[in-house]
Amino acid sequence: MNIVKDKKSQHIVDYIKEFARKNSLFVMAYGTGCGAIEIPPTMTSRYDAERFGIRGAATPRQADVLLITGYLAVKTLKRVIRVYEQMQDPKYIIAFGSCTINGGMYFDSYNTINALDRYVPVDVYINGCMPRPEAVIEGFVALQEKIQRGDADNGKKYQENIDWYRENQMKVIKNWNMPDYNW
Amino acid sequence: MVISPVHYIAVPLLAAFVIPLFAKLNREFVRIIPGIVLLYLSYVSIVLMNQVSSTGTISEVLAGWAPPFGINLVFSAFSGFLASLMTFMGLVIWIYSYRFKKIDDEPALKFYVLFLMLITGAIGIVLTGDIFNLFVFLEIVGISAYSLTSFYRNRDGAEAGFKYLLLGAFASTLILLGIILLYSSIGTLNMADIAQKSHLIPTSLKVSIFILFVVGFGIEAEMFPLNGWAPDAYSQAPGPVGAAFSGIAVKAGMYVIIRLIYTLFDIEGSFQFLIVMGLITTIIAEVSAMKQTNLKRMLAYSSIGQMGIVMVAFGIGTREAIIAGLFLMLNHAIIKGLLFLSSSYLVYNDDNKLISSLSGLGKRLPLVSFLFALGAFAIVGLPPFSGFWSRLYLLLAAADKELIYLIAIILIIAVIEIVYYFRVINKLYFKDIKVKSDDVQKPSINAVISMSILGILIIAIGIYPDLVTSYLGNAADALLDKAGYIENVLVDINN
Amino acid sequence: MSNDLVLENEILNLIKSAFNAEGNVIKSRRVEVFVKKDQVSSVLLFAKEQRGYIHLSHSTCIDWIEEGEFELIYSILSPKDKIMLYVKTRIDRDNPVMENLDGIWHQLNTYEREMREMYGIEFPGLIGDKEFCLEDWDEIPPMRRDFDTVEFARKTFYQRPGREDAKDVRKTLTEQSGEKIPDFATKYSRE
Amino acid sequence: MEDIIYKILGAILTIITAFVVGITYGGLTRKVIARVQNRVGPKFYQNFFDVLKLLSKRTAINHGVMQHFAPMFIFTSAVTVLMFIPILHDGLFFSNFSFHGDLIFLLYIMPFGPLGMALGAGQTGNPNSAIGVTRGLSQMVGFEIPFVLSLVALMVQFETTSVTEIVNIQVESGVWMIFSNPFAFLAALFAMFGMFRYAPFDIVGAPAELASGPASEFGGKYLAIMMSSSSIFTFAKLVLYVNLFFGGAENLVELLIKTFILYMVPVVYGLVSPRYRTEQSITYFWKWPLALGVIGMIWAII
Amino acid sequence: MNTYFVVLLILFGGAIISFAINKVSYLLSGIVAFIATASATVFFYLNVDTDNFVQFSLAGFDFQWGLNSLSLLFTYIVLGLGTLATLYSIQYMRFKNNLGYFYFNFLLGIGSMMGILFSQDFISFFIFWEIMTWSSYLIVVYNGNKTHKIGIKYMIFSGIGAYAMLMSIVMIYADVKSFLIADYIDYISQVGLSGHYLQIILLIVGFGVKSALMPLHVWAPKAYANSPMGYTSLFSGALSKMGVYGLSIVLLSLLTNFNTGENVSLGGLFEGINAEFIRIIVQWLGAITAVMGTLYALKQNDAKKLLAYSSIAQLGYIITGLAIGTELAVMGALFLAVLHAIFKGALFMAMGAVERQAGTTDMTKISGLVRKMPFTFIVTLMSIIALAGIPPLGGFVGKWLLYEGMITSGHYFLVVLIFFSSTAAFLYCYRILFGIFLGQEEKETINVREAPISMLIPMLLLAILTMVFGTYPGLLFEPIANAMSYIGYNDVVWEMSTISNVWGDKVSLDYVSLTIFTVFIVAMIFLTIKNYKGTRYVTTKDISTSGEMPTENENLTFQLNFFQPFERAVAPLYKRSMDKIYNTIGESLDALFNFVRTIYTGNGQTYALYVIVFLVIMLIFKDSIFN
Repeated sequence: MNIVKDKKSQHIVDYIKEFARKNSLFVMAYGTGCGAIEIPPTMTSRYDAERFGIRGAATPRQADVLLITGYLAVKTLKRVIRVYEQMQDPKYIIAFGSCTINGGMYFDSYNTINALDRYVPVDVYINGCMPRPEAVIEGFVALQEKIQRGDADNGKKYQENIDWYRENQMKVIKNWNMPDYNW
Repeated sequence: MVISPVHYIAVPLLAAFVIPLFAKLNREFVRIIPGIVLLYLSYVSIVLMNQVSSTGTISEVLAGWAPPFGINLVFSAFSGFLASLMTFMGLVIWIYSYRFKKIDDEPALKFYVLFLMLITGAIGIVLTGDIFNLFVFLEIVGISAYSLTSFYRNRDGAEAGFKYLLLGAFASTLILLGIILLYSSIGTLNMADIAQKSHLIPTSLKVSIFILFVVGFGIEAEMFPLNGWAPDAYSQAPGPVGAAFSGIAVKAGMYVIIRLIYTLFDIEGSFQFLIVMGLITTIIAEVSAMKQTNLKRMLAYSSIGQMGIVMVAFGIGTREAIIAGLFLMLNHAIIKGLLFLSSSYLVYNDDNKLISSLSGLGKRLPLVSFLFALGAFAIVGLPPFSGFWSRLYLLLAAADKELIYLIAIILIIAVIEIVYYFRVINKLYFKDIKVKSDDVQKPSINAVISMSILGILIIAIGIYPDLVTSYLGNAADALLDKAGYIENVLVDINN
Repeated sequence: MSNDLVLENEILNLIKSAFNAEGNVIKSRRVEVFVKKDQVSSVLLFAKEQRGYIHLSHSTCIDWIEEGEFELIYSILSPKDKIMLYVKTRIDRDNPVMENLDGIWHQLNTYEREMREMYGIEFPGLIGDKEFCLEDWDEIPPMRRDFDTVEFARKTFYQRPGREDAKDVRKTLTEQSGEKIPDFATKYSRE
Repeated sequence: MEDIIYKILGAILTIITAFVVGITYGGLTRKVIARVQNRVGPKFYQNFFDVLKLLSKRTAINHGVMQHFAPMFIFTSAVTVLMFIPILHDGLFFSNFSFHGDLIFLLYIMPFGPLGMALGAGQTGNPNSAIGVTRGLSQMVGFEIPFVLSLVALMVQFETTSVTEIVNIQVESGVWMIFSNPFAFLAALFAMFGMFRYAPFDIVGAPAELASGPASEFGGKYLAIMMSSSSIFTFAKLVLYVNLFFGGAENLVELLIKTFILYMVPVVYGLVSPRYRTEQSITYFWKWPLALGVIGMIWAII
Repeated sequence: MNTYFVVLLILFGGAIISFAINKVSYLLSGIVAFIATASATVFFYLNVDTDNFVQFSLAGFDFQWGLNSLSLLFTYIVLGLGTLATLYSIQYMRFKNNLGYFYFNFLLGIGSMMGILFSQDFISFFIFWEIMTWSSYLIVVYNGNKTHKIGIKYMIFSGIGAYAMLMSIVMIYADVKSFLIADYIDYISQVGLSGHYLQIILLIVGFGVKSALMPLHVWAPKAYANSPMGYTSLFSGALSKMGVYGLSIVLLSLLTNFNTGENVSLGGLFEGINAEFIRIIVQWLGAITAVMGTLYALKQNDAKKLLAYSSIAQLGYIITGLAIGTELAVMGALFLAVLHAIFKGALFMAMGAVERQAGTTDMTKISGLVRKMPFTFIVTLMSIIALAGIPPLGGFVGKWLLYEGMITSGHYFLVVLIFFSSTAAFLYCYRILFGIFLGQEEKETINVREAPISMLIPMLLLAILTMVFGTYPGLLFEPIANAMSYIGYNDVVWEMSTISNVWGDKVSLDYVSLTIFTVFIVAMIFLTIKNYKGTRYVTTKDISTSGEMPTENENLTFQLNFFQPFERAVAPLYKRSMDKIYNTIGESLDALFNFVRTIYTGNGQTYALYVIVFLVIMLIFKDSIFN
């Protein structure tokens, strides 16, 4: 967060684009685990995330941010990957709670992945079990700053490093019957 | 040899009795002689019809006694037309029945004798000018018809024949009674003479005599409550016989009723009576036809219905209506003839003659089915087939007299006809085939020829009705010309 | 047995006498009966139809690996008597087949599917997808005690550096205190 | 020649105005909703960011050619409606082609966009889209009845079907339609609730029920164009209403005031309403609005 | 030789030749049919002459054949659509049986329609009418088996209609002593309508059956849906227009122009009927037909049946327009009549292509054909837009004229009814596009290919025509204005691409088309350039389904109960259907008939008793019978 890019080096069009992106985050909340319960207070009148241009999106096609709220079982990971791949570039992931970082209390479970960023690129981790709405909003603000800096481009990164991600994903998901997307 | 109307009666009657003799020489003569006779009669018809259209009614005295005492034959444009029609139908039916499998060999002799007698009787009825003679001819028709009905000698045939006989006997009795009453009141049996003198009879007696005659001949003419014999007879008789009944015998009965009303008696209300009876007949018959499962019975009821419409036409009584009535009779003869002839191949091997057994026969018997369908199209009155014109004439005649209800009823009946005829057509063509190809009887070549003649005639008249309308006009004039008839018979011969 | 347990004893004795089963009153409003595998349906039906135990509270399975048996528990509740009745039965661990009872309570279907997936118990005629919670599972059923969860997790899932101490809690405990791992099997066994 | 240039310039100016106003209204609506819910809410220009962001999306998902065409259909429809409505009474720039079309034409060009959209939605193959479309079409049949009744009343009353003429007559006589025939106006107002699809008539998008309905599979630039088109469309409809019932507008300020007040009616009504089921929403229009429409028409005929 | 005879000779001769040639080659039969219609068309339009009347006499009646400007308008429909439909049928019918039979009846149908249009007298009109009826019946039952009930129904209703017409014709003859239509019009204009209402009502019934007017429409949906599609396009497009042709003569020549306005009563059952009343009845029947046709159309799952009901609805508009009878409404109705022939012809052809390629048109079974059959889709899309009446395609012009005609003449509630129907039409319009072409691509239709070129050409031609007439309706206004001069509207003003009403309001279609196409193209260019790089083309299985992956076997298509909420909303309107009423009538008639036939007991004694009873009754009542 300390690294501030020289804004003058950015092209003005890019600057406007990123400013718009930053101020308009459509969130696809992937409500797994316990974290989903933290979203309603974040969005409603007490914390009102809409102040920051954050609003819910109904489908991955319209979404910018994939909000993963908690642990992921192998089964749900598969869906997350699919949803993520259905989103349109540029796209961001905010991972939510300890479980997404290192497995949290489910570190030795037979069916829960431990580190989300091995499977999909995560832009912002929000620590905590569970993080409060304030933390969530802080996470969003962090993401906005990252966007404004121009280094929130994990969609592209995912695309470039798809082999590595695929390898990891397929290690967990044994029966790989995901449809192929022509990238 | 001078051709005269006598040939109509003499030749077939003679032939009928000669056939058994020739049969001893060669069995084939049994089949050939009627053909020769009918061909000859057709020739006679053509000659006489030409003669009639040029010179007018031909009246012929038999046995030298002049009318009103002797027996005479009247070949007017009207009676001549019917006689020619009967001859023609006879010829067609002969062609058809030649080597018809079901009446072949042993019974063939019987069949042709009876058939010739039927024709003789029917033509006699039409041509004769003497009412007792007419009764005699009616008996000839009756006897041959009873026998032909029970031709197959099975149980149902015998029953049908018996019904026919029973009602026929009623008819004979009533007619004879009528003749006796008539003779006792005015002392003449010659029809022209009766026509001349009928005003001398007291009205009440005249009406009673008329009623006796109407009921008697109404049985032959399939008038409503008197036609119980018809469905059975049509369905049990051999195929050609059905055609002969509807084309020949029934026409004779109808002829007499027309004669009675138009020429013989001058009774008020008889025309209306004919209309009402015709309507009742036709409505009940068509409704019954709709509910039949037996093809032949359906055709029989349809035949009754057609005769009802003919009655209606003659009941209207204008020239146009008579033309329509005659046209209807002509159409009924050829179309119903075609339907009967073709249907007997359609239900050849089915003793119950069920409509449901026709499923898909259109594939197995394409030509016969096609001709049947043609007949059905024509009889429900679809243009461009002949049935349309006759119905149109009738409707125009009715409209002329502002009988709107009549038009409506006739057209409603036409819709009913559509329902039951098209049901059969659907069965024939648009259902899955049920019948095996071995089970059907392919028509013989002569049957095809005879049916095709009728079929071509239907189309030809349909496309160009002027083929027949001039004859019909003459016939209608002749029928309406009562004075001319009397004059022809009584005055011309006397001179 | 105090007088407070009249209803408990009544149902216990009824089942005992009717089905020739063992059982005891655990405490107030808790009764357990041990029945044979083929008697389970009769006992459940009896309790449901005759004694008003109309509510299926829960059903689960315990892996008695030492005895080579699975114990299936059907917890049913009578709202009238306010007694929870545990109907317990044991089936062979090597041939884990149990009668499908979801005809009695439809909600048993869910529990049976879970047991099928987690313990590998077969319920002939059970309707429902083979996959219940897991997808593409090709190991031994994960809830069986011979399945080494920690090992599996370590093998399969990437462990983020910094959690190297992640170990089996029991092993950690033993290492620190020197105690023996408590033998729960023996402790809570019926015998 | 000058005419054509003026026309083209005017058309472009109209579109830009409509776009800006429509988008701003969208933002203001969000703000109002937020304030009613005791929130701070987004900035009133938030929707500009949304459109800009959606436009700057790098990828676009395409299920087939109809999906590609759908936003164009809706854009075309919106712009065409706009072109054939006189935005300002007697305006040099803002009357566009309004002399070349009339109310019936507008009635028929209006479904052009939604139907094109529906085709695109159908192409995507998403069942939610199809369900949303069927709901939308059904609802359209519902609210068109009172709407048409009220329009017919209008046409009868003024003996013209041209919007320009209607405005002129109102301006000349000084009596707005809303006063001369309040019943017809009320019927049209009810129809407007359905037209703008705020609660309780938000059965098409139906958040949390149908994903986002027909737009489920649309994202990025497609969604951007759809959003801006529907903003233009909203503005066009509002202007139409103002023209028909409020005597048009002499200048932009008057127009904005009138349209905004009108626009807030369905928005505020929606704030206090839950969502109808489809058939309820259809039959809703066939009760009081229909009756009002009939009364309005009889009023007009008399 | 005369033009009319030659045209009919070519068509009927072609019918017989193609029937005979079927034995040689199945393709040849169709080619002969096409050549016959095409050559008849070419010959006809080379020699067309509206003032040429042929008179001849047959069976004692005077016949007159000729061409008036109204029938000339309808010849465009018949011959144009006929030629295209035969061309289409060559490939469409290729793998079917009994092609000789099919083409025989096909050409007979075209020929008889031309005959109807040539007929200037009622009797040849009726003859050709009946030929048309039974030839179309024979095609309705062409598919065999299940169609026979449909065929019977069709034939019964056609029979009722035709015989009502015949009844009227003979009554006219009794009055006028001439079958000439012109004579009758003269006669009516001289003596007025009083006493002739029954004739006119019967004529309306007769034509109403063919044009599927409300209580007489029940034959239409199934008959349309079950004929081979090549013919249905003609059936719905041209054959039903014969009813419209007749109605336009009756309603406009007879009822409108000579409407005396006085309240002349027919007396008796028809007390209080006058011309205005009949027209109002027909207007409302037309409007109700439109509404009910639409409501039933959107319930259908079979595209063909849907289109059949839609045809009924469209004919409802046309009839309403004719019955209203103001210049604009009539113009709109005739415009719609031509347009309906074009777009419904194209639609039925497109459905035929789908049926041929995919095996069925049941929308619950197929979907997502747009990638497989793009041209068919384009045709369907354009025709549907025309059908829905959305600018800039042709249907809009017709609807606009119709509405303006109605509003300016004060039929306000009719406008609302018609508008309701036309808005509800969007529902089924979308249904048919979605049901067949859009939505999920299904496994069953994976091997479907585009239809052969000879089927596409007629469809595309028709689709292009809708577009041309949408921008330049003046091309069609010219013959329509001529036609309207025949039915009493002189000096109809029209412009090439502007439509205007009597209040002076107008729509400039060139501006409309210009705006729409400009904006569309600009938007398309913008979006295409913007999206050129980043677009990902995905299959229809790749949709956002909450992350779940639909497998090959999963059916995500939404097809059944498509408009269920709407159906629920309008449920009271579905409660009573004419079908049910007719069934009740049929059943009670059946019972009655069963009762009547028991008169024939089959017992000899009973029959003898009948004779005696009859004799006795006659003798007793002889005085009252023969007074």
